[in-house]
Amino acid sequence: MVEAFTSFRRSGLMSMITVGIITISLTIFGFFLLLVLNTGNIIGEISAKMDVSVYIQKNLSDSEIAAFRSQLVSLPGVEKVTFVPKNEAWRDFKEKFAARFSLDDVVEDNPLPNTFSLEIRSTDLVEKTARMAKQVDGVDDVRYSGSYLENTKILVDAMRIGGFIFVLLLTFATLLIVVNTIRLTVLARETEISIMRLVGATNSFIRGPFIIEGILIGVLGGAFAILILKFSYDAIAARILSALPFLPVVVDKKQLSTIYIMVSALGMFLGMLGGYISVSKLLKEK
Amino acid sequence: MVEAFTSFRRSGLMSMITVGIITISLTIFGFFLLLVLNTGNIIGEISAKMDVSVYIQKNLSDSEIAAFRSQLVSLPGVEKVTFVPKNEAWRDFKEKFAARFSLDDVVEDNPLPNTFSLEIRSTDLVEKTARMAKQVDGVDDVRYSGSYLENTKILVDAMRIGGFIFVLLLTFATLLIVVNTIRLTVLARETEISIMRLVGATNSFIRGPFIIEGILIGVLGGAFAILILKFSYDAIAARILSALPFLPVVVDKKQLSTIYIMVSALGMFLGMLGGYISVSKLLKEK
Amino acid sequence: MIELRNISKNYPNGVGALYDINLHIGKEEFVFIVGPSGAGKTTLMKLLYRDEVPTTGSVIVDKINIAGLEQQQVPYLRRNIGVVFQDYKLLPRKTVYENVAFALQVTGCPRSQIRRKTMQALELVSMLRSAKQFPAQLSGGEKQRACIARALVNNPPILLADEPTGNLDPATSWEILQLLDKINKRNTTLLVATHNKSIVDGMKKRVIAMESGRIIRDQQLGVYSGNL
Amino acid sequence: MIELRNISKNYPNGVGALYDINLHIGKEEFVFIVGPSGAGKTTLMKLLYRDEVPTTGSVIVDKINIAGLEQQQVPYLRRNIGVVFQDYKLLPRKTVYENVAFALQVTGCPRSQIRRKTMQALELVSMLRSAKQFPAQLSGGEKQRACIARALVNNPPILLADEPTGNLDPATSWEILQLLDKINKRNTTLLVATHNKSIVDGMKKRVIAMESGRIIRDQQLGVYSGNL
Ligand SMILES: Nc1ncnc2c1ncn2[C@@H]1O[C@H](COP(=O)(O)OP(=O)(O)OP(=O)(O)O)[C@@H](O)[C@H]1O
Ligand SMILES: Nc1ncnc2c1ncn2[C@@H]1O[C@H](COP(=O)(O)OP(=O)(O)OP(=O)(O)O)[C@@H](O)[C@H]1O
Ligand SMILES: [Mg+2]
Ligand SMILES: [Mg+2]
Repeated sequence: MVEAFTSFRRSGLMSMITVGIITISLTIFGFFLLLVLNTGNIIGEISAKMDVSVYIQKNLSDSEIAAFRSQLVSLPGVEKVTFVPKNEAWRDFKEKFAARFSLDDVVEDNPLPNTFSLEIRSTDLVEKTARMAKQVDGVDDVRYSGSYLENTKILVDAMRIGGFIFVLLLTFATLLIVVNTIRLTVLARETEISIMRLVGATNSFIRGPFIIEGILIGVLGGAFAILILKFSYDAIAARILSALPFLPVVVDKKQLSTIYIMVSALGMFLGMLGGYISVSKLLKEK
Repeated sequence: MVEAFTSFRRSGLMSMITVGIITISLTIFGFFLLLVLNTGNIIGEISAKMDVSVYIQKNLSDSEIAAFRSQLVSLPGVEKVTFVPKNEAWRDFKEKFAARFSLDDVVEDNPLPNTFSLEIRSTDLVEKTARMAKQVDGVDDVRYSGSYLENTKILVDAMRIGGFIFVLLLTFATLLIVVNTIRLTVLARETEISIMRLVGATNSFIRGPFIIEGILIGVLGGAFAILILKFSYDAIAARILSALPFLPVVVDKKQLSTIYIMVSALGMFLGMLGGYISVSKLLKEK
Repeated sequence: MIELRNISKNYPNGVGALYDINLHIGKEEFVFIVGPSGAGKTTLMKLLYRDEVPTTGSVIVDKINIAGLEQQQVPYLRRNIGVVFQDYKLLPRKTVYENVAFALQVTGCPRSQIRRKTMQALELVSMLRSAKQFPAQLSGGEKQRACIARALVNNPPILLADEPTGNLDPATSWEILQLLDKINKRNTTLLVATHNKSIVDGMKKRVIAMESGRIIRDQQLGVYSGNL
Repeated sequence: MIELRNISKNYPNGVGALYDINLHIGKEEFVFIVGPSGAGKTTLMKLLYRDEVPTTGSVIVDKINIAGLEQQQVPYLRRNIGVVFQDYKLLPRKTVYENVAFALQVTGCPRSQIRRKTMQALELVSMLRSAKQFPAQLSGGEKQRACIARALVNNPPILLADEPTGNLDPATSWEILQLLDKINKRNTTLLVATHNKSIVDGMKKRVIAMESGRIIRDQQLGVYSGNL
């Protein structure tokens, strides 16, 4: 333990550079975890915003409508139910199309039904909820933007899988960089290891300090990476939130800490692995 | 030159690991260039798809309409002009809203005007083009989805700036990793350099082979990175194109080669820089 | 204690270093190995602590043929053989004290004894003064003495000294040899490869002379040069 | 040729290596520096090729005070001083041939001459046979001879040899010294630090004896030890 610390200190510049490389790699890695987390969040938000319109029969009383609402609220997946009275809908509709033609010229009476607009928790539930809403008494028709949804679903799935594969690949790349950087550091001490062996040190005895040194380097790299990530993420998130308030940036402390912990754990693990692999490689050679 | 090659060969494992780390870093770097390129493309496509509708007076003859079209085509930023006859528009409209209410019941005559749909080259030009289209004779009104466009524009800009900053940061990170990896390799030869100096070698004489070796390592790393990028990108692009044909994946050979060339140039440059910085550092020490 | 049978050694690059070596060294013997540069003295010693394996023949140390020793057993063999390396082989990132203590640490020696034994060994070679220096901060002779201290520190039953006085002045050399002689008398088998004529001639011990990888003379109470 | 005035040297870690050294060595002199381990012989030589700077005093080589020499000038100074390092300092990734040739390459010597001169130097120290080996594949004496070849190869006007025979047998040592003597007679100023009593006594040259960082004796046609 003390050995590893002393050796770390004495190798000076070399250790610093190693820690630097690892810091950078882990920062990139953490940065992408954060990016993937946020992309997932935005996608989730988008799908949540796709709503299902439930058209109800024209001639229901207010109390019937209220009863109806509570039925819809209880459907699985429904997050929010908004009632759009037919008059409001008609006003919106006319406004929207006012330029194209003057509706009042041709339409005497409001032809639109009362509508409930449902926000659904997740894309997967949209179809199911729509089907169930259709079975509720008094529902005229249920509509949701079918093909748009289909496409979005494929895209969301593609991005999720892509994000996952991508984080996997990046983990692997980070692993390679970190392990190999530590390996370089250890390789440079080939002579030292060979001398240790000549003096009668067993392989495990030699390995010990190198592994601890690897962990030390990994932990340090991880700690620096977290510092960089935390400060820059907080700054960037604040900026985005003020500039683009409609973007759902993740600021949940818990989710963020999970990522930070993952980064530091990875650093430690990779440092250990790097120390282990590299010494073993040198030990096997002779 | 020969020196550098021999030294590269003789340092064996160490050189291999260095090349490996550089390959990985450059691969990640190139991967993100590709990602940014594609994101840019998708965003471009989305903005290109935002069209401007030009409603024209109802009672124009076919030849007037043709003249009109050529005028629109000549507007700056206009990529494509599609004519939507009022009958077609009415059919579409009725189909779209058939479920909500029966239009035929209430509307006797097609109230819609003839419409030209313009595709605009870039988001920035939409407003300008709309304004100019409005001045064309015979135009009743020009519409485009204002607030949606505003948001998209902010988002597009944010993503562009973000992508740029991000590529910049990543370039910097790659630079640090590559330069420092080569530095580690050179640091390990501290003794060698000090011996060279003792024998009367000038700083520039010592630097030469190390810089060439750095370039060699950088170029090799760049070459491997390009191989990895090319094959995996081609495979992934083919897969996406078949699974999600609506995603505009970049397959333009020219754009891709530019990225590949950038990656290899970066590798070479960083290798050189790494060699230079690290030797200079060692040379200055004494 | 040590027996070499029909040893020959060719290095991978084709250089032949030893041919047809047969040799027996008894327990607690004191043997000088002499011979011109490149004769194979260091190679012969390397065989004994399993730094090299012979191309043919067997190397028997303490009744075990170490040519066929398993990798895991090698450290334990080496703990029983103290070696003064011709090129010192000090750990560059450890001080003199740490270098010597390291040889004790690897054997799992209790912490309390390490300090005492290390200081004792450093005192024997008059290196207490430089205990905190790093190898790069030592003079040639100081490195050599640090290396000797490390080889002695855990009282190994066999001690190999390859050119232990190459960088030492005659007076210090003679002291070191007296020290080695004392250690030899305390039940340690001792092999010393050297070019130091006056020491070999003065000590009057068994002398094995080598030339071009062959033993050309093996003489009790011998002298450095056969023809003189 | 060489003049040291009021030199003292303290290493950064506080060790004092030289005190109050005053010394003049004329052109083409042959000087032995002797003294016990740690006396400061290597440190004194390091001052001459500017590997260390004195704490006080001036070092004048060929009329230039090299203690104040600019960094860029140092390589040119070193090309005029051949050094046989006590610890060889061979480039580990270059073969013996390449190591010797390197000393010529740095001076910008034309390619055609490099080969000829290198081979000549290797022949002088009988190392042609090992020209293609790497330092790690050499015996101690072979490394030493490779180092001597490198120091000689570009006929420097000053040659410093630090323990050039520490790992050589008496016969080879004597040959090397004869070689150095011959080089000295071809207009080369020669400083040899050595512990080899018989060589110093045999050569009958100027002897400077040091102890604990001080010059305690400076004698023409001297011998190794003053009291004998
Ligand atoms: N690792 C190696 N690879 C190839 N050849 C080697 C190696 N080590 C030594 N040799 C060669 O083997 C021969 C014997 O070397 P060795 O080191 O045993 O000589 P030595 O008797 O110790 O000489 P010295 O007195 O100079 O130390 C030499 O010719 C040397 O070049
Ligand atoms: N780089 C250094 N840092 C600190 N102290 C040093 C350094 N180099 C040498 N010394 C110390 O300076 C003193 C003189 O060393 P020097 O190498 O000059 O001795 P020397 O006369 O060459 O001895 P030897 O005959 O053993 O080679 C020694 O006590 C040594 O420990
Ligand atoms: Mg030897
Ligand atoms: Mg010395």
